[in-house]
Amino acid sequence: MSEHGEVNLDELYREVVLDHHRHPRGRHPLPRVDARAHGFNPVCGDEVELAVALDGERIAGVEIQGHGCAICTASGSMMAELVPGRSVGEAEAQVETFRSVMHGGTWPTGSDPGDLEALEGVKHFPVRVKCALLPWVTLRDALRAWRQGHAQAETTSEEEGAP
Amino acid sequence: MSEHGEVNLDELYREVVLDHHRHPRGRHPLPRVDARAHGFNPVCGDEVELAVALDGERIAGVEIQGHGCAICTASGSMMAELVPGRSVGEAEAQVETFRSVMHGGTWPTGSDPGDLEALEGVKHFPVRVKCALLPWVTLRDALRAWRQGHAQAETTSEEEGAP
Amino acid sequence: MLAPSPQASSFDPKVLAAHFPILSRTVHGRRLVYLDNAATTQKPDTVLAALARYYTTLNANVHRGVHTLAEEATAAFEFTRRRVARFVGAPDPRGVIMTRNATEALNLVARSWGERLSVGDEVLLTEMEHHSNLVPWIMLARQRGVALRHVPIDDNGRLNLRVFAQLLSPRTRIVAVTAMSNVLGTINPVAEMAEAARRVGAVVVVDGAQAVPHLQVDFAALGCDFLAFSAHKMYGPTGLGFLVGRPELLEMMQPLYGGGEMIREVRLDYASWNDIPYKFEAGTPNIADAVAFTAALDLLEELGMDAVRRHEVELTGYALERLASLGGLEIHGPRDASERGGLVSFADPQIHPHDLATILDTHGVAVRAGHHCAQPLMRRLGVPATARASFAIYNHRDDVDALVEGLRHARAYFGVGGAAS
Amino acid sequence: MLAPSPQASSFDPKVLAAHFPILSRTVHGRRLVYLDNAATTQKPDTVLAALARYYTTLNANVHRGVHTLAEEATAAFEFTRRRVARFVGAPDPRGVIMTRNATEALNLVARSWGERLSVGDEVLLTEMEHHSNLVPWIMLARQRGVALRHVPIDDNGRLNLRVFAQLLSPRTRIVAVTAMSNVLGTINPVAEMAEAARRVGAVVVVDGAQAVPHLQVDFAALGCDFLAFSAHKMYGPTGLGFLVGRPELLEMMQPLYGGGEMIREVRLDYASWNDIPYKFEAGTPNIADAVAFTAALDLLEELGMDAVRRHEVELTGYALERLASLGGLEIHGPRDASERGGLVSFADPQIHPHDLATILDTHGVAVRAGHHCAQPLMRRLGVPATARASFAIYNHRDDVDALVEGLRHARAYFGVGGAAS
Ligand SMILES: Cc1ncc(COP(=O)(O)O)c(C=O)c1O
Ligand SMILES: Cc1ncc(COP(=O)(O)O)c(C=O)c1O
Repeated sequence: MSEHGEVNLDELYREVVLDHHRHPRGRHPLPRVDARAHGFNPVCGDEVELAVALDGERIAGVEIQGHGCAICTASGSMMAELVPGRSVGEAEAQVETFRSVMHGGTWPTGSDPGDLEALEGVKHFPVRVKCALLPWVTLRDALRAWRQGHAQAETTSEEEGAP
Repeated sequence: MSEHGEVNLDELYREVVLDHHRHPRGRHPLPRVDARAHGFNPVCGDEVELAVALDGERIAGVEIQGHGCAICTASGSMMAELVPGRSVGEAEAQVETFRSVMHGGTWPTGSDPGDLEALEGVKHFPVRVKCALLPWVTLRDALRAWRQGHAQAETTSEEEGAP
Repeated sequence: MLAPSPQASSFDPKVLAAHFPILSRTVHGRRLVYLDNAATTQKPDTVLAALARYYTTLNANVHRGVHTLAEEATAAFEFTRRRVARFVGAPDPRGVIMTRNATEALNLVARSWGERLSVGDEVLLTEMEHHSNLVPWIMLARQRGVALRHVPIDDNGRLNLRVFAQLLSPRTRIVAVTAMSNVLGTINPVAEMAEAARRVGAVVVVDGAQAVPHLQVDFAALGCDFLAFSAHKMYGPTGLGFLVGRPELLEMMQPLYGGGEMIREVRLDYASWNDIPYKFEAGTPNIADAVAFTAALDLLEELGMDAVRRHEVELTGYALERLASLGGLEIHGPRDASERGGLVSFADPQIHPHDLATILDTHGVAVRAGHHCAQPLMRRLGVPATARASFAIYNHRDDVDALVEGLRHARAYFGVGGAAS
Repeated sequence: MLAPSPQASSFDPKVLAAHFPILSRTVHGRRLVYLDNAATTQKPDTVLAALARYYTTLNANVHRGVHTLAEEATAAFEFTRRRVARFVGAPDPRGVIMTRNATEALNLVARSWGERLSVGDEVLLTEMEHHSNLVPWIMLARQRGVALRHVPIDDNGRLNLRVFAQLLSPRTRIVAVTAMSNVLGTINPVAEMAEAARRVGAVVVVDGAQAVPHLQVDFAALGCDFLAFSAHKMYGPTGLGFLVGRPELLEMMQPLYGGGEMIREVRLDYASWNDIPYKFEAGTPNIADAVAFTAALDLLEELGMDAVRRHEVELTGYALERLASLGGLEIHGPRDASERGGLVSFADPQIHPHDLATILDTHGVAVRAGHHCAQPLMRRLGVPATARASFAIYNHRDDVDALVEGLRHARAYFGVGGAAS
């Protein structure tokens, strides 16, 4: 959006994104919760309640509630599809990869971003980047809290344009 | 000085003014002191130590010490010459007259400003007006304190351009 | 000069718009339709010229210099103080303190007047306050054990004055209320509230950040003790705000900041304060922006605040009507444009305000989406955020039409059907 | 662009002067010779253009908006923070807090870090501090019963470092010192002092108001904890200052002001804070002036602070020489130009500085006369006031000559004979 010319809204709201937004995955309560985090974007009011069930070092399931814009909702929904089955380390790596893509990077060769690829266009809308990232940084913080023996973490999506 | 053209320094530093500055009157200690005030101009550091001897309602003598610029010194010196012999009420009236002249007024017809007339040019140098007024407002405050039964007052010359 | 005649009964916003250079820029290839005026307004060419004139002809530090530039800069700076006093009907310019913004003005009162409060005392606020009129009091409550009370709002976004009357008591030491809500648009009956507050001996603080730019506000007539507002929301530069206070109260208050300008005498371990307003203005002030701000006041005085208000009521009425015609939008605040300031907060139950704002932006339409620094009010309204369109003197019906057109597009995009075409 | 080449080893002040529009004005029919730069500097056309550009192309409120203008304004505003960090060698831009001026920056530290101090603790200052680095500590002493100590100066206007070492003790919790005196010109050995202070566990606060505009100041290399300075003294706009702090310390500190921007979550009776630096920046900041300030930094970086310093040493040396040649003037501060910043305070024993300044003004020469916000130092020097000529990048020898010529005239006028012709 920094260029003053026309922008393509379809880059932001790809069909896959709108579909996740309309039918978000991961809304079902988990039978057991091992880690939790609450994510909040004070700028726009997006809120994410995240619960993670673990099977040893492996993520068994993710539940995501809260309310947010289409980008935030879709990103959380994609996460609920993508991370179950991965190890905690793999999930953390995926958070970092997605972050770097949102901040202008590209997907590493060989990586399989799945539906998340459809969010790549968000990087051209800097103020929306934190919407896409909120579920993911909340996941990172839930896992970090779990590693440290806490059951709950508080997350705030980074301030846009922070120094 | 507000006009951007040439100004005439001689309007500010009239010969009479420079003479008072070089040979200030009123420096001799008074035999008896009935009222005192300390005047201070925090902007430029001018300081006036004023002592007044009264003979009933009449000013018997004035002593003025301290340090200040030429304008302040001359103004105090003129005061030491002008006020002895006047009643407290007359002296207070003279303070007000001088104030109004400095703020753009003129001497009332029939008034006898004495050497003070030579300070009239100061009004064209707004930032110097408070230098000329400092001894006088200090006198006013000394007399006011005396009326109220105090022996000592503290004065600050008005901030230039104050609202 | 911008208006057809002094105190004209109406003005042409399109003619005015031509004097706001930024309005001729495009955004994503579209004409900029700036509807985020409650956040900050745009600046007329006269303000920009005044800024440039200050820096190219009289820039100097104020109050301390003997030389010509210092004298001229001081005179211009103090002239602004008198102009501001006149603009808001404050009888004494010594009661006008220059701050960075309305927020600093409110904090100054909360901290400095707040020193007089202690456990058992109450501060009465409302549910519709901006964070800037909530957080300073929350800080005070933490520091001094003061209790906070809040006047609730009704479902039309108006203060419940019956409850206000009940909450007022001799324990109420301060009533702090916004004259106009930045979310609901509600114009509060501040004069009436101030009168009731005075009867219990409370000090009245008015947040005028939204009201002063858009309504005739008369400090003396309001009967309040303190009034805070920001220049940048009224066509002036950023970095300048005002606390207008009753001089008797300001004289009783301690300064928060020490330094140059605010002192009378300083020794290594002792300092005494200058007179008001200077004792609250430590260090070099924002001289240039203060001087340039007079050009914004000129503009508002020339148009006349009555005409400004009429224009905004008219435009808000039109916006309410057009938005209602879309069908299915939630519109917050009083229904009647004459009861509200020139802004409309709305939400589409099926499109998040954030998405709305992004889509509108691609149409060149700038609106705000979020909590508008009023998180407690969002909670009260039961929404995470709203979208807000807010108007200024240069907005016209075309801008509202662009907004509505953008909203239609957003709905089509998200596959949301409206009631109307 | 203004300098012959990037990081040029020297520059032509007359070429620079052409870029400062105000310098072409006249005062009382004479060319303006502006020698009051320590009070505030003049602004180059590039800063004025940047200001105008901001307001005519990207003005919007920052951090809260989704629309294009808000995004662009936020990016420009945050860019300034990074530029300032780089300019003063602060490794982390999160440690750069925007304030109104240096005074506010110093008060922020005194109030907020000062909350950790109590009876028995000491704050170590010096006899040459500006009121802005004295009064905040006097206020702290009153509030918390902290004791103030002062490093004395010797007769050459230098700090007595032996006494400094003696005054330092485990009770010393804060050392607050100016990097350059605004009266004496003395450049203090801040890095050395900071090292000694750190050994006793004291926090080091540096008043950089005079040093940052004229010397290469490297926050990390100084080893201090806080550094304060003002944009308006370094060719930038009024209304903008900076507190640069070590992020670890800033994170431990409480904000002074509450409101928009500085919060994370607000409920009616609860609030939590945003991250640094935002938690210290309540309300709408001075966006335009912050954005425009980068043009001033561009200028200084282009010239190179080494060249700036060399120019000022050269000019100060010339001024000291010419003033000495007049005979009979009292000149304060270190004798050697290389030990001092670009300013000279002087007094004629027979002409009050106030009268000198008025006469110089009629020659178009702007100098400051007074206590320079350093009343305790005036007392230490045993003078009621001094006259001060202070230099900037656009001053040249002709300006010094005009000063000397004016002084000659003043003496003739007052009938004071000098030793030289
Ligand atoms: C009602 C209200 N109060 C206070 C403020 C704070 O204004 P500022 O950010 O200029 O301090 C605002 C604007 O954001 C507002 O709308
Ligand atoms: C040494 C010193 N410290 C602090 C200040 C205060 O700067 P400001 O007035 O910009 O806050 C000044 C300038 O007046 C100064 O010279």
